Amino acid sequence: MKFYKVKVEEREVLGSYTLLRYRWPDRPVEPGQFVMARAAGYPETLDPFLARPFSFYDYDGEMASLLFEVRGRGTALLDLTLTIEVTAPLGKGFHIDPGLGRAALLGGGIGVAPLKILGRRLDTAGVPHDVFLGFADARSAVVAQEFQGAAVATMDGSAGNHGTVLDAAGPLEDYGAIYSCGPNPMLAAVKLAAGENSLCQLSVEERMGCGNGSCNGCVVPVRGGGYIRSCLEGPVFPAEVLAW
Amino acid sequence: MKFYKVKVEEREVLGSYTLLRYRWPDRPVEPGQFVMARAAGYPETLDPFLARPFSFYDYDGEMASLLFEVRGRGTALLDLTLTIEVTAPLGKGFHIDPGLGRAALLGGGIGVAPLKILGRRLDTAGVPHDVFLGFADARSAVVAQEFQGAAVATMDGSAGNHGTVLDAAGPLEDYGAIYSCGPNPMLAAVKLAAGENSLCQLSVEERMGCGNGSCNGCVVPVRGGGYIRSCLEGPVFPAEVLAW
Amino acid sequence: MVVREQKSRVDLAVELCGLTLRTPLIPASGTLSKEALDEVEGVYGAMLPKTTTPAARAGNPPPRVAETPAGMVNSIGLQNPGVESFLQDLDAFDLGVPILVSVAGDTVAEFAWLCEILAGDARISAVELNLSCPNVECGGLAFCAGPASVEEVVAACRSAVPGKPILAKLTNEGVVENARAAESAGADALTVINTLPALTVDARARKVLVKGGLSGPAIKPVALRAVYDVSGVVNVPVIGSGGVVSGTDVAEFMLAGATAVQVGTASFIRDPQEILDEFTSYLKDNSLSAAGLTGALRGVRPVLTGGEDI
Amino acid sequence: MVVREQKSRVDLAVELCGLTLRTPLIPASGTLSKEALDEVEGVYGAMLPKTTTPAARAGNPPPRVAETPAGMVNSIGLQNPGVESFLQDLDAFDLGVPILVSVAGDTVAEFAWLCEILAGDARISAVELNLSCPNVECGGLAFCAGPASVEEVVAACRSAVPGKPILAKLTNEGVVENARAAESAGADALTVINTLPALTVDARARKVLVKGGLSGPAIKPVALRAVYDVSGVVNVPVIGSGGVVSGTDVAEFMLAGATAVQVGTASFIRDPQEILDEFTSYLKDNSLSAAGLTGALRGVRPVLTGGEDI
Ligand SMILES: Cc1cc2nc3c(=O)[nH]c(=O)nc-3n(C[C@H](O)[C@H](O)[C@H](O)COP(=O)(O)OP(=O)(O)OC[C@H]3O[C@@H](n4cnc5c(N)ncnc54)[C@H](O)[C@@H]3O)c2cc1C
Ligand SMILES: Cc1cc2nc3c(=O)[nH]c(=O)nc-3n(C[C@H](O)[C@H](O)[C@H](O)COP(=O)(O)OP(=O)(O)OC[C@H]3O[C@@H](n4cnc5c(N)ncnc54)[C@H](O)[C@@H]3O)c2cc1C
Ligand SMILES: Cc1cc2nc3c(=O)[nH]c(=O)nc-3n(C[C@H](O)[C@H](O)[C@H](O)COP(=O)(O)O)c2cc1C
Ligand SMILES: Cc1cc2nc3c(=O)[nH]c(=O)nc-3n(C[C@H](O)[C@H](O)[C@H](O)COP(=O)(O)O)c2cc1C
Ligand code: FES
Ligand code: FES
Repeated sequence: MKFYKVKVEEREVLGSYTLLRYRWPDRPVEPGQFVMARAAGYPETLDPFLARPFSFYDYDGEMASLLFEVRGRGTALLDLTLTIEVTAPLGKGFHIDPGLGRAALLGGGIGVAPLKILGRRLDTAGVPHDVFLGFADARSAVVAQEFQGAAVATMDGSAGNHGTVLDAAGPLEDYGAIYSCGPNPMLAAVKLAAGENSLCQLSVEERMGCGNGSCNGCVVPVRGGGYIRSCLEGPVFPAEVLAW
Repeated sequence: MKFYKVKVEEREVLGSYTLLRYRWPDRPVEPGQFVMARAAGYPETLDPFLARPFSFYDYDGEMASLLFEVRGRGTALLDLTLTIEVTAPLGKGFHIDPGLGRAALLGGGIGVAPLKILGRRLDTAGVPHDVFLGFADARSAVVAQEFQGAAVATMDGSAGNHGTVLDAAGPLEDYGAIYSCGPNPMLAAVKLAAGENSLCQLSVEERMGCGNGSCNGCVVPVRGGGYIRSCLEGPVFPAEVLAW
Repeated sequence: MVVREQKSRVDLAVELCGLTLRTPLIPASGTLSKEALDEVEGVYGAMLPKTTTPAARAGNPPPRVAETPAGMVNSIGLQNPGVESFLQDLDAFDLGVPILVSVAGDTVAEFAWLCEILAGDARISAVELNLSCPNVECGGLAFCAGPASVEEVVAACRSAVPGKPILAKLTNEGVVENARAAESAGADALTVINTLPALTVDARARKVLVKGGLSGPAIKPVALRAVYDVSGVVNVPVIGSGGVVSGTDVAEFMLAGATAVQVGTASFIRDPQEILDEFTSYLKDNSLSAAGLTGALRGVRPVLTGGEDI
Repeated sequence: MVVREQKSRVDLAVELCGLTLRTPLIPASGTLSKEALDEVEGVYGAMLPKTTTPAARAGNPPPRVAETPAGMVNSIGLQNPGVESFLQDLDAFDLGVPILVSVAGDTVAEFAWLCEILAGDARISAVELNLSCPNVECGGLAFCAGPASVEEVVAACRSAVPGKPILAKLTNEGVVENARAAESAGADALTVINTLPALTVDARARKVLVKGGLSGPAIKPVALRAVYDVSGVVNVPVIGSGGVVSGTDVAEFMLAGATAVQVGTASFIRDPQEILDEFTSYLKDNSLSAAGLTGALRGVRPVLTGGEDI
């Protein structure tokens, strides 16, 4: 896998999350696509060993941005460094079809990340949409300020509605398209709530080895049996494909 | 092994070597003693894995300094960082005995490091001494400027005499004490040149695992057979102890 | 560009079982998909896709990968579409270098059957037998665990595919005995080693994370030792695998006795072209050719009084 | 101070073969010298000095240690002053916790002889048999390599030192079979594992650097797997060894089935007190006691469909 060393041009703390911007010229990015990223790679260090997957939060043709939450060692280091290593955009993103009518975007926790660039692209395509965001608490909900007009819920009730993102959203059947990203159990709940009538697309979260389809590490179970790679055939899948 | 995180207060480039100073209060340092040091340790990183041994270059009761040459990964990282991890002073240093008369100090390459603090302590003890330094070339010989009055030789003749440190020194038989640090083959040559009449002390260089006597990794062969640990019983040995 | 041109004067080619490899690098089976091939043009001296089995295999449920200090543990479970579908897709791996095909069966008969199928396929230059299947059970016992079963499988495959070289890929456990057995049964080369059986634990959740095979730089010293020991007792070429992450690592494996070297996990964390470039620089700096390296350290520093501490 | 006091409310004690260890940590044999003992007061639940042999051993010529990714390779060659001189110095290891003594012989008779000598020494709470001697040759064959020789040695030692628990320390190769053999021959506990056979190469000088045993975090996943597999098939306690470098690692080993955990190489790169502190915090954060951890992940995530990829 080819990594590019890029400078962190900007870093912004948004509650529990960090927003980080770097220059990424001339390569188109689909909403829902991701990069493998890390603070520094070989030969500087082998620790941490693997790069980590992050969705594009935004991209304006020049500056790309990632929104991330510090969980373990890889993200902790990412939070400190001035240069990072990233791959070219990877995976299949969200499919935008203006013919489907109004869209609902549902994000859970750090899963809100790809909804920013998705919302922008929907705007460009003239697709009306509502945004629903669920968080653990007020601190992680700070990022909601970046999503104008979004309905917010928190599990502890410290900001927005008390409850899950689905509580904030209400019934979903009337939306022509549903886009969601968040922890896998939340995605399963969204799939259920979406019913059969809309195009429901889910961006899944699995551990990755390579990010380019080589290791078969990042699979999700599919309807009809077996597994497919979320880094190459996903991370965004039509809900009906997934055996959840 | 206990490591102390210290700030690098000063860094100075001396030809091919780097001089680095950190605060080290209240613990006596013998000339010839060393520390295990590294750029950062666990939990920041496991790469490089082991700390590296470095002689004390100087210590004034408050600031300790190390002089080092970048060779591999560990020293390359040491050359970049703002904080380092060091142990307390380790090993047995040079024995100073004013009764022995005039002393010769012979340093080869980065092996000049412990001769600075040694020279200072000899001055304090009122022991007259001559300093002879050998280097590969003029660039590594830059550090000689820190040793006033030292005779210098370089292998390529680009600074000082052309030849080895022994060429610069001439006959050693008349010195009451001989102190030397450098590559092991040089130490063997010094031992030979020193003859039997003086107290000849050599600071040896062996790969180390622990630095505190625990691993038995750093041994040197001793006269009469077997091996002893250079980190605990050394790194300075009376020449006659070594089976070289 | 100028740099690359200078580098190309270094002789990177090696001979392996009558095949000429443009470079001694081979992708380790299971670590390079057809979708990622455009990233590696010019790097490898041969192609080696993921192990194929008689029928399609779904593989293990996720999580399948976990990071470890200087390595990773995987438990893919040999997910693959089966040999038929594999052969339909094989042209994708034609990058103008020899194609080696890795096979695994649950029984000796399956191994031999796979070899028969491949025997007539002119696109395939050699077959690698994945004899390291600790996850394949056979009559209640681990298959291919000892020299007897290694010998049996290799012999059966040897007659099933008489026209092509056979590479036997061995695990670390019992590697020297198994290498001898594979050689005597007719293996033309040995790939040494596969991943080490390993476990990762999620202490916070208090459960097993991934039980699988350890790969990456963490295992390099173990793989180097296996290559060194094996190449000292067999006469067939040895292909090194395990932990290569730099051009210096490639050199170390060849010095230890390898004729060619596989790059696996490293290709997830860096561009394999850089590994080749580093190796080329190493040869250049030391005025060496790739083929001249193999086994060059044998006998140097003969102070090996018996090995590891205990 | 306040923090340390709160931590002490966590129950760190474990039972091992009738001995009460104040903490589950034990220094791995060969990694803590008597000169370094003042650094570790209060950390360990038992003491375990370097392996002793019947006569003094000079050990291997340097270089004896080399760094590897997340680990190190050593080839000390069991340098030690011999059992007589060892026993004269043993009081240095009296830190108020049980003293375990590691022994190794070149023959079954030597092992038994060492055990007889130790049998009457009241300072010694248990004996660890270093059965992992890949450097010790015995009639041309590696000694202690298979279950038969493990059984023989353990049985001989069992009768030579009837009054003290015997711990059998095993290598990774064949660990499950050897564990069964050691248990059936009367071992009271098993230490799993020793270093992995490994090699380091100096590519610049084109020579072998150190041929020896790999230790450190690199081998942790391998050691965890061995502890998990062994503790699943034996009834005696298992002591984990291999790659522990943090309190979380200690927890992982205990979750995988270890009753106590040895700290070796890690003590070269950090203060073992920190490991104990982290482990204490882990227990506190999860409202657990040390003894309650052992084997707690067995059966959790039962999706282990057969293990590693190949
Ligand atoms: C397609 C995709 C897009 C993602 N986008 C974002 C994003 O935009 N922002 C964000 O903060 N996070 C995102 N994640 C999750 C992110 O990858 C993990 O939080 C991160 O890998 C954790 O690394 P760590 O070093 O902090 O944790 P550690 O626990 O140190 O990681 C150890 C290993 O486990 C893997 N891992 C651990 N937790 C996860 C997880 N939840 N998902 C996947 N791998 C994991 C790591 O990648 C690494 O290989 C995304 C994940 C996927 C699959
Ligand atoms: C007692 C003592 C005092 C020393 N004092 C100094 C000093 O004041 N200044 C200085 O520049 N150097 C000194 N050295 C040598 C210094 O320790 C090595 O240059 C350094 O360890 C190389 O590390 P690296 O990361 O650059 O090389 P790498 O090759 O990356 O090191 C890999 C491993 O090998 C060991 N190693 C490699 N070369 C040597 C060597 N020549 N000696 C010992 N270990 C080695 C390293 O410690 C490490 O464990 C001293 C050595 C000893 C034993
Ligand atoms: C994700 C993954 C999948 C693998 N799949 C296979 C496989 O299908 N067949 C095989 O023979 N080896 C397989 N291996 C083992 C590699 O081919 C290689 O032997 C091993 O990873 C050690 O080399 P490395 O450290 O360079 O990765 C796999 C390894 C990894 C990491
Ligand atoms: C320098 C060194 C010396 C060792 N000496 C011995 C020994 O004498 N006896 C023994 O049983 N194990 C010995 N070992 C193995 C350790 O006890 C331990 O089992 C192994 O290093 C794995 O644990 P670790 O990764 O925590 O170091 C030694 C290990 C090292 C690194
Ligand atoms: S992460 Fe390797 S195949 Fe998807
Ligand atoms: S470095 Fe470990 S004993 Fe000297």
